[in-house]
Amino acid sequence: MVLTATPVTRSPNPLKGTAPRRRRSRLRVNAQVTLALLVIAGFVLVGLLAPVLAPYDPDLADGGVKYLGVGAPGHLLGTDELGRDILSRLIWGGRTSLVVALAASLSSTVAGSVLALVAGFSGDRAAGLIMRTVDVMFAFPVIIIALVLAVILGPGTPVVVLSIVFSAVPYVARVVFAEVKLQRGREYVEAARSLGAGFFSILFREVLPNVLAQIVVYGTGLVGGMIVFSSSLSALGIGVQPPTADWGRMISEGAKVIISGNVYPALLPGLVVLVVALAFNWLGDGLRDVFDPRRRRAGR
Amino acid sequence: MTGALLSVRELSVEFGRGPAAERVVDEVTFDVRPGETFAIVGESGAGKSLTASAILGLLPDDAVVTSGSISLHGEEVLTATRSSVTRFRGSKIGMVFQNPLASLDPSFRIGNQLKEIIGLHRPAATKRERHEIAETWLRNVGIDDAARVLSAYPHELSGGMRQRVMIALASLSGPALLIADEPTTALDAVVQKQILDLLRSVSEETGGSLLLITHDFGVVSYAADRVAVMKDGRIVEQDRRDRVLTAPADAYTRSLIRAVPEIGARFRLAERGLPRRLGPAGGDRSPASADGGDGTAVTAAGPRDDDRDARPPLVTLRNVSKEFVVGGLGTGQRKRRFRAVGDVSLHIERGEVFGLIGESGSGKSTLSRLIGGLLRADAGEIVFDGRDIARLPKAELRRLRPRFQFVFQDATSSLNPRVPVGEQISRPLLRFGKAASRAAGRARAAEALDLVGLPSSYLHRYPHELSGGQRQRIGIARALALEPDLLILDEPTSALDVSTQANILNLLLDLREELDLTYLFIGHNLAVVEFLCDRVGVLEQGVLLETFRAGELSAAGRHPVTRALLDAVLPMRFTDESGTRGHAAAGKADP
Amino acid sequence: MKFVKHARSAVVGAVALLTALALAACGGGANGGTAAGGPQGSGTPKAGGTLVSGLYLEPLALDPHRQGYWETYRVSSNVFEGLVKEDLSDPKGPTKLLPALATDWKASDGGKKWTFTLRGGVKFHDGSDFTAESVDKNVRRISDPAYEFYDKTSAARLAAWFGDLVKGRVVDDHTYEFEFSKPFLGFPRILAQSMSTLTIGNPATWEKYGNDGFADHPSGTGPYTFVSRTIGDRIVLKRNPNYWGPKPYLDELVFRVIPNNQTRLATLLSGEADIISYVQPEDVSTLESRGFQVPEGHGAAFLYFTFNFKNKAFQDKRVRQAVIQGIDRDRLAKEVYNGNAIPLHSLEPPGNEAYDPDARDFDYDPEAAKALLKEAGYGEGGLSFTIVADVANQNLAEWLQSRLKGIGVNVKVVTLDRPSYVARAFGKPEPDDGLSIDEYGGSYAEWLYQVYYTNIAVKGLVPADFPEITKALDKARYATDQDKRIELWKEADKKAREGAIAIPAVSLTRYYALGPNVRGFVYAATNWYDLTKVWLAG
Amino acid sequence: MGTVKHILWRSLNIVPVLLVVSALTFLVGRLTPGDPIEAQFARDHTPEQVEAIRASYGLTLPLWQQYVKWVKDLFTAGGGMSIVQNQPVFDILLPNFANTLILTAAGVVICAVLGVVIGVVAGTNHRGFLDRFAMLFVQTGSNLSVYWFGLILIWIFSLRLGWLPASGMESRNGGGFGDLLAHLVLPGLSAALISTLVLARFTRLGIIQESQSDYVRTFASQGVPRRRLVAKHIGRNILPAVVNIIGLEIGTLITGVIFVESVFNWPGIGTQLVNAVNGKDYPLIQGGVILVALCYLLVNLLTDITVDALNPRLRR
Repeated sequence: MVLTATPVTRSPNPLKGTAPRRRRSRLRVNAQVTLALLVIAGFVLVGLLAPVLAPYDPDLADGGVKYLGVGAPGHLLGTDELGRDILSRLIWGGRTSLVVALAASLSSTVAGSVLALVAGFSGDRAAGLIMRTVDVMFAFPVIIIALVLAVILGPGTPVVVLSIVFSAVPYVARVVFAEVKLQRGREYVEAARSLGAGFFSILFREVLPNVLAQIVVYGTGLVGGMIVFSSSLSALGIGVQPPTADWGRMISEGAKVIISGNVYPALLPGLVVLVVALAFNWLGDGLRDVFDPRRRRAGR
Repeated sequence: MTGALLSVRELSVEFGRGPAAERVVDEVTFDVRPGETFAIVGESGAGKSLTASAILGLLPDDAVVTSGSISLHGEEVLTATRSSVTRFRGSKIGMVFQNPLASLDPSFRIGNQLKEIIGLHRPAATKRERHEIAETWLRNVGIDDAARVLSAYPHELSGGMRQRVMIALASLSGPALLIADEPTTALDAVVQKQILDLLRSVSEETGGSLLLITHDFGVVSYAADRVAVMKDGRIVEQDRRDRVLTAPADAYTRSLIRAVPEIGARFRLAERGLPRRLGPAGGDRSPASADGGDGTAVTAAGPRDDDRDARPPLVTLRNVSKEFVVGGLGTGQRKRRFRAVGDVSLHIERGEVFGLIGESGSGKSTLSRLIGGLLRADAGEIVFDGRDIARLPKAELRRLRPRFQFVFQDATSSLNPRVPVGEQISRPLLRFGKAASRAAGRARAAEALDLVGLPSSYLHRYPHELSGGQRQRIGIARALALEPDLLILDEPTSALDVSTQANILNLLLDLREELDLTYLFIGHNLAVVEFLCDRVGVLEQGVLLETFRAGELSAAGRHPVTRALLDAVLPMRFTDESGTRGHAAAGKADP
Repeated sequence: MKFVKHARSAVVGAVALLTALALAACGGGANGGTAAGGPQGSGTPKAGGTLVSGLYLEPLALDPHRQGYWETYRVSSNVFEGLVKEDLSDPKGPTKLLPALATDWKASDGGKKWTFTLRGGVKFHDGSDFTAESVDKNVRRISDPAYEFYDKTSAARLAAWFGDLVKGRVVDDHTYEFEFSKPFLGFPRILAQSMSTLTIGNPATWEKYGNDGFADHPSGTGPYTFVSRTIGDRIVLKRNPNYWGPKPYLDELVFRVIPNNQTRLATLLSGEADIISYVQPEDVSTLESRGFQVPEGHGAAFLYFTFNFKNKAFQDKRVRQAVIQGIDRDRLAKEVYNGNAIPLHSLEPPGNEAYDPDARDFDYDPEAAKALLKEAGYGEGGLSFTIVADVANQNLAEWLQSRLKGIGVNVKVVTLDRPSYVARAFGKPEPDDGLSIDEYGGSYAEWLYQVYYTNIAVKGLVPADFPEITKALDKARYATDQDKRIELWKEADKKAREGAIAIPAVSLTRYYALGPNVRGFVYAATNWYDLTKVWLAG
Repeated sequence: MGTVKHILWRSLNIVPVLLVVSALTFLVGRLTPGDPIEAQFARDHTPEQVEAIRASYGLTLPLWQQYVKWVKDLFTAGGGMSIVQNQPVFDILLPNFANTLILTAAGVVICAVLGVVIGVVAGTNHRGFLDRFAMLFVQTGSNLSVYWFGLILIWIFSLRLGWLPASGMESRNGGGFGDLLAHLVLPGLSAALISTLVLARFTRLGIIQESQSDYVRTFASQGVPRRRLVAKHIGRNILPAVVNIIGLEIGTLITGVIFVESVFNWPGIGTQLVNAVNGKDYPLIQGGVILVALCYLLVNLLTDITVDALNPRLRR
């Protein structure tokens, strides 16, 4: 799981000796964010326009043309083990994968954050209780959850989302909890209390804005891992159901033929996921800087 | 200059590069002569710390020396490669930093850290030699049970102790120059004096010079031989201490000096029929309300016996105690309880300014939080306007909150960094129905800002866009907007520069008269407390030692603790021993 | 027909369970002649060495009467033997029956009585003698509730064929007699099967360790003796020095369990294993290109699709026939299995004694299919259902899905892990489930009876609604004339085809892969192999 | 003295969590459709017989009694009888679990070494080329599918190069420790992948933040060379954090090693659990989850204790 860094404030760093270094300008930050956004938007758009863009029906199996390599005539990115056009499947796959990944990331981030916030502000007892619960979730093998969910709900997208959420929530909770504990000590919280703010008002109107940056960074960091994780689930037959094109499933199905020497079917979706994931990571890091108005030099 | 130990010439430091670059040290030039104590005084942002860091090549990674030269013993430092700078470090220049709590490595025993440095400067020394050196140095800095301290971890020592260790650490290599960057700011008044004495004696012992960076003229007058006053990266004035203090040539210096509160100042003003105000009243305060403080103030100034007797006290504490429990259940710590406030009884009259003073950890903040209903007392009663808030149910207490409001010590952290100030002021208003709509809330917020002399345009700003003083004003405005009867001021100025402090104090005095407020003022600087308060209570280890009228501060029969506090105040003009000491030092420095 | 009902429920159980668990057993290739399927490699056999075999799933208990999975039997057949065995040196089939623990057998009383002459001088692995008494204890273990070590589980598993056993009788030390309430001419071949049959275990063992304990100390008369087993990892056997038959070449057999297809393949490729089961069709070329052997041949099993008769649509024969005609099995063999499979039209698979290469049900004809659907009231896109499949058959399911689009049928695919699949396909199907994919078969003609009741009827077909088929089956099952028997089964198969009650699909022609130095392996025309003749070249 | 009591106290905290986990596992098993007895025996047993078998597994008792019985079995009867394998659960699981632990251990070692090295290199070159490169590497790695990664490793190192074995933990002709190590490399790597990167991130961050702390400035101002600052002071100060992360990651490794096991056919508990869930083998599932959970919690406990021990503030 991807844990992301907390912002590093600028201040004397003797490790640098006297060598001065350029400092990261707002401009570059925004450039980064826009770039990331462009990439993501691009994929979303492609997903939306799939019917128009995809050269083939993504599910159309043509046993005549299995395992065509990249650049094969008629199949720009080749074909998979059923002779389906990989490019088309990639294009269509974005639909499911992005939805799944975003839904999962969003819900687990929200759930985890709420848990952490409440835990952080409801006294040692309650906090202990909540964090023990988190422990339980940690201690419980995700795979079991997934398999069981699959049995209960029948395999498919909901299972994927749910099990991902279940696996991610404790991590989010742990990270945010750490952040919240920092905030808890800050005087503005006490000030809010002295101004008669209630429990939830403090939580969501005072503290939340201060940990939001962290949450966003972490949440965006999850996206890539989510898709990857969904691929692992597909490998166990409890992922997104066939024939729906889905990057995760493409990876796991492609993996079934790597040893046989056909690397593309797994490699290509893998790369796509990578790009999307990186885009989200950048977005997160960028957003943190944008979010946090105080990111100016300290010391002096 | 010949004879100069350290000479800095046209030193300029900038943050960033190109057009975005920001000049923070601007062509600073000064000399530090052998054996003298040279002080750079200035307010935050004046660039004094950066100047010091530049000397040791410890600038932040995005700060650049753009021009000028720094030479030690005539040897250029700036052009020196990293290795030679590190050679200067420690051996020729030692540095003591502002925050003793963080300046020692928390993970190693003191002994270990000292010995490491010793080993660095005397590679030849054997284990036990190093041990001895360490021990002797700890004694040099006035630590008697050296053995214990050597085997102690930093967190097991008091701030003062740590600062002593820091000094030992910085000077055991007998550096020619000892730089002390705000060495006493983080310390209690009483300790402050000892540390300054120590710094001087140490530098005298090693025959080195002392470069003192401070914002406090008290410190300057007490310890410095020569002074340079910095403002916005430039040195506006530098000369021998006495000259600068007695006959400041520069207006800014003058204003700074006048801004320093002094014991008895209020009465001297009163005698001269002047309003009880510090420095050039106003400062960054809008003229509109500035003059609000004159004529009326004269009469209003000082304790107001007449109406105090008329009305019953606003707050009455009877045998209030508070105990804290640390650790226990799941926290992984063994359960410990200690007494923060013990059996305190006092009352605060309506319209008076009641001061609480005591060293850090004396329980004054706890007491204020008890009175402010942020903490619940374990025992005793706290009667606010006839109702015992120690027993009041949560809901009722909340309804009562608007009537007693807090102004916290650190305006920076007591304002929510991610919420526009307008929002922060109007939220409580809406919460308590003091404003019907968001619009109404904003209007009220604007008024509040006006009260503290800030334009309503500030409503949309974020805390980090404001200066320290402005933030504290916001803090006050936020509290006032709720129209409280009691304002609990928890060291509202201790984090501020002198001039800003003066402005805030003035503002508080004005507001009290305009709005007939009652203050509970917590402070550790007796001068400030004495200047502002009608009555003063002295706390130590949670016990209220005595309370007395401001006028009776120096009266005979004061509790020793109070005396100690009084003693700790570093006066601007030379009085008795500190003065002679100062002279002696200065004299020695002069050729 | 009380016993039939009992027998059926039992058969249903036994086979459903096995189908459930046996992922795949491949057969097919009617003409997989000796050339292709015969002994691999040549040269003079060399004794010694360890052979590592990569199994694709964890065998069940090593207990002669509790077997499940062919993979189990591929291990246990080296430890246990039956009275009769199939000729595993025959890649063509149908396999001949050979004497094993029995040297001779004959039927009497119209096939109700079977008398076996037992081999002398055979010893169990613990040195005790194999006698009629041992056989009797085996029989009683699975049929006589009075016996102290009567084993419910085993009894239930074997009830499929021993359901109407009246009694077994020790005639003398080396003669044993079975008596059935109905004629059972298929008995000897059933005895030569792997599961739901009476392979002989050492009674001393279960008398010592109990019925549940047996599997931890498996003991029989076979060419190899049990050494150790680590569940999830490996089973180790070593040569039985005093085996009654020809001595096997290999000193030691190691069966490693490697469920992941890619890993199993890699293990063979990297030389860590000498033989693996269940080769993926797309890997054949890879293997051969690197000098590995992928014998061509066929077992006695095949893939077939069964209808969910609880789904109203499929109670209409026209619909079932339409679906059959909508699937091009030749193309299926080519596209999904890279041509390593032969299309089938009959429920009696290759290697089965009643297999008929020329049998045809309905040929591929999308137009006719559309017409039939319209006739049955389903226009273009009018019919839609779900294909339920085991994850292992996902590709196949997806292929069907894309093909059936061709005749205007909308198909949803659901792939499940094995037990969930069984639970749904055999137990409680969803209302719009249409087809489920199974893979099974046997060399015995009775297989048809078995598949009818356990894989088709269990999915909602009411035998009473198909009187001809049901009658024909009973006629064959209880035939009294040995010469007519096969004919009757073929007849029954014909009836079944006409009824369009299931879709025979393909039979795979590649199943095992061998390391370059493995010799003497035969891809026998049944569902397991004989390792006693296998040896490793230098 | 105090610390001992404190440790005991911490250990006690495990109990409730374990109880909840066990209860959860138990319910999860019971509440999922599909009944192992049905699945196994329904078709060759009469309803009465099935009931009898159910009873023999104690599945006819009321839920809470079943739970109690099971908890008892955990201590007395080796976790109860596996329904599919017909053997005591722990007899089946423990050998495999041992293997899982071996693999985990390897993962931890790799994770600790690689993670710290990458982190230090990146952190000490903050905003430098190496830093950016390392971080890109980290981000990339964090988004690889372990399943996929593992197969690629096999493909390259076992098949193309033939350096390392592709599967299992023992060569055909046995072979001692070295053999085991050889078998550990690839699975260890893929198991450790994510954790390594997490650790790298933290180490880097720790170094960056610590190197800006006052005490570092102090020692720098005394001319302590940079290497030494990192090695001694910063190192010692981020040690607790690093240990903590490693501890947490061990947990993640144990609970997450399943895919790796399936790819490398490592005879660990993962495969067993998957089979168990597939076979609805309650006792096996429950036993497995309890083992994993217990182990996870113990690791956490040890981590906490170690971290405290490393933190002078919490001493004496």
